[in-house]
Amino acid sequence: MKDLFAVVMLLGIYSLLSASFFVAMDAVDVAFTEAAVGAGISTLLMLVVITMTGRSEKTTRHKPWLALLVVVFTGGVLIYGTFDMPYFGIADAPIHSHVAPRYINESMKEIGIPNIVTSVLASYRAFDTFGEVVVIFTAGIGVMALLSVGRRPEEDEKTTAINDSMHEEYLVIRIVTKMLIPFILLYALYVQFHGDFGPGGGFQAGVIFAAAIILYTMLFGLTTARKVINQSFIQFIAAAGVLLYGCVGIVSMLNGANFFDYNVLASDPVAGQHLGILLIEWGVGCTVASVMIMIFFNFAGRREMQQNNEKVNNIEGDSL
Amino acid sequence: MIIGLFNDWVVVVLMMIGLYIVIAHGNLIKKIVGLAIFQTSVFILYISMANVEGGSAPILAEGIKQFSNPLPHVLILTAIVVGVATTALGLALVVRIKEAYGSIEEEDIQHLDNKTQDETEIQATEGDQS
Amino acid sequence: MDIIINISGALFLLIGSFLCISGGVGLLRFPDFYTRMHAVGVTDTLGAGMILIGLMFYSPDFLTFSKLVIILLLTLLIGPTTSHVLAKAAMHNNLMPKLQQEDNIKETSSSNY
Amino acid sequence: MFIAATLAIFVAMILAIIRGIVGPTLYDRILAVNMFGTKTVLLISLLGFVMGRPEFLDIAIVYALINFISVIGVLRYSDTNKLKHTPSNEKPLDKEY
Repeated sequence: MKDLFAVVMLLGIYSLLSASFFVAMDAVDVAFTEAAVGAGISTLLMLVVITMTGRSEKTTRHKPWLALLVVVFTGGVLIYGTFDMPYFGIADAPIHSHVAPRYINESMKEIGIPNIVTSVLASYRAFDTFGEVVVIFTAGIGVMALLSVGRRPEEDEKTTAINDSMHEEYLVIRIVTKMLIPFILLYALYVQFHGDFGPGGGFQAGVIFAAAIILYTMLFGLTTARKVINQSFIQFIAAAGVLLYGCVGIVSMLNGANFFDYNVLASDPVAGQHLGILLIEWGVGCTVASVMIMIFFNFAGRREMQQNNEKVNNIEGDSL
Repeated sequence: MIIGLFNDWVVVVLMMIGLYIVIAHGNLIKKIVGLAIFQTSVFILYISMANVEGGSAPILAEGIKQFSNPLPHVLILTAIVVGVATTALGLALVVRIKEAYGSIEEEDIQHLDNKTQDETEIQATEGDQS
Repeated sequence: MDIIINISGALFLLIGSFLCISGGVGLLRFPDFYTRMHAVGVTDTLGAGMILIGLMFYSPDFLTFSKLVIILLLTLLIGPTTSHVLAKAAMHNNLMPKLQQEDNIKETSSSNY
Repeated sequence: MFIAATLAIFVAMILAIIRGIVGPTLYDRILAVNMFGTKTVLLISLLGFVMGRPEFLDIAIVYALINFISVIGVLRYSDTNKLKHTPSNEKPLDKEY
């Protein structure tokens, strides 16, 4: 497949397929995240990068036969390894009989929310999710360090020229997205607070929120989007999300329980758990949304800078 | 026998496809796509292990007794989001490599590296002689 | 009463799935991009609408019914818009529709594809 | 009854995948992705009813949105050099994608 566009689109189909596989496997939350993140954000990021780095790739392969040999050998060893794994779907496989029953049976009594995945994610395993939110935060900072572009004021009349030309290009789409974006944002908030009872939660809500903003940036141009949500505000929100997450832990510590134990947050433990999970989901949602928006803004800003440089070279080329 | 282990074989095949793409293809973006395939195959392994025949999604509702195991779902939930964060970083690096080397094919990058290496050596030797 | 609901629901599902398959076949059989686009655009939205209405008959409580209504409105809004944008972008990138049968007319220059 | 509908959707998805792989021009592939997206939305809602868990409909809504956004993204970035103001001296996208 020489054309990288086709590769990225087939990757989109592939992650859509894997998300529907997760639905068939009763993994509802995972399908949610894979659909929103896998098919949405990563395909868009790859598209932006491909417009920057060229669309076709050389088809020279490095010693394909040796690679094939290595791959087939490791594959054979792995398949040999799977023979003593338990059959698919047996109820008394070792994985189901030791740890899981405790969470399935007691989570309703201890935490009181039906969605066991969110209860494990947010309160039994809150410390790991905290570490994971910090990982997302550092990824955002890393991309910002690599790709951040200094804002030069005199660029604006060039980019506004592009925005006007985009106007008559995408008239219909702009009107439809104007109708659609508020509902996407509303749906993101629904997913955020519906995490306890059905599939949903901080991660998925943040990604859907970011997808709405990215849709806006694609169609209305980066400068208008930057005017709507300026860069420093997003960075503040990202940091505030992680701070909120950490503070919930410290507050429960100050009240005498250990680091992420929410029982002490409110009068009776179950209400404390509800409050703690709500706040943590809010922190996670803020961080994920702002980091994804920051990443996309940096990529698009870089691309715009490259296009401006190209145009400047063209003008110099013509004028010589 | 066949049906029982079919999922694991699918996982292994996908993993090997991802590995082959990373090894054989020169284009950096193709390598990132290969890594993405490798990553989803690991997710499929975890989720197919967590599934219980006849069990339903791990959301407590009346009249449903058998649930599939929620713990691998939590693991994969965080893994997907971290995976996207690392892919974003990888793509940022690819953009910078393209700007620095002008191409994202592995051979061109190595070629340019070797060339700059030889030049620095030559300058070093001239420096010693003079 | 519920027999009527079941029968009408089944009827809608049947029509919807038939439309989806015809869309798929149209996608493969038609010679040129724009004809394929036409086939998919029409059957996609209508087939999806039919199946969703069929599902509405079987939905147990009001919550699922309202979610199905939301999905129906969304597909009705999104389907035609994406087809419109697709055709506009294709036309913009000078992908000319194949106007006459090229294979039996040999001398026409192949410039239009 | 649901099983018949899910099988029909599966057949339509396989046809879409074939067009996605074979499709000569880039826009055939975008069309295949678009059709595949709408079919997965239907498949998820049908699966929700087959398995008796109506929460799946949340995922179907997200699917419809994400499918819309990715098709818009592909189209927005596939014809970028049309937006340049100066008459771009490099030739437009080569004919065969």
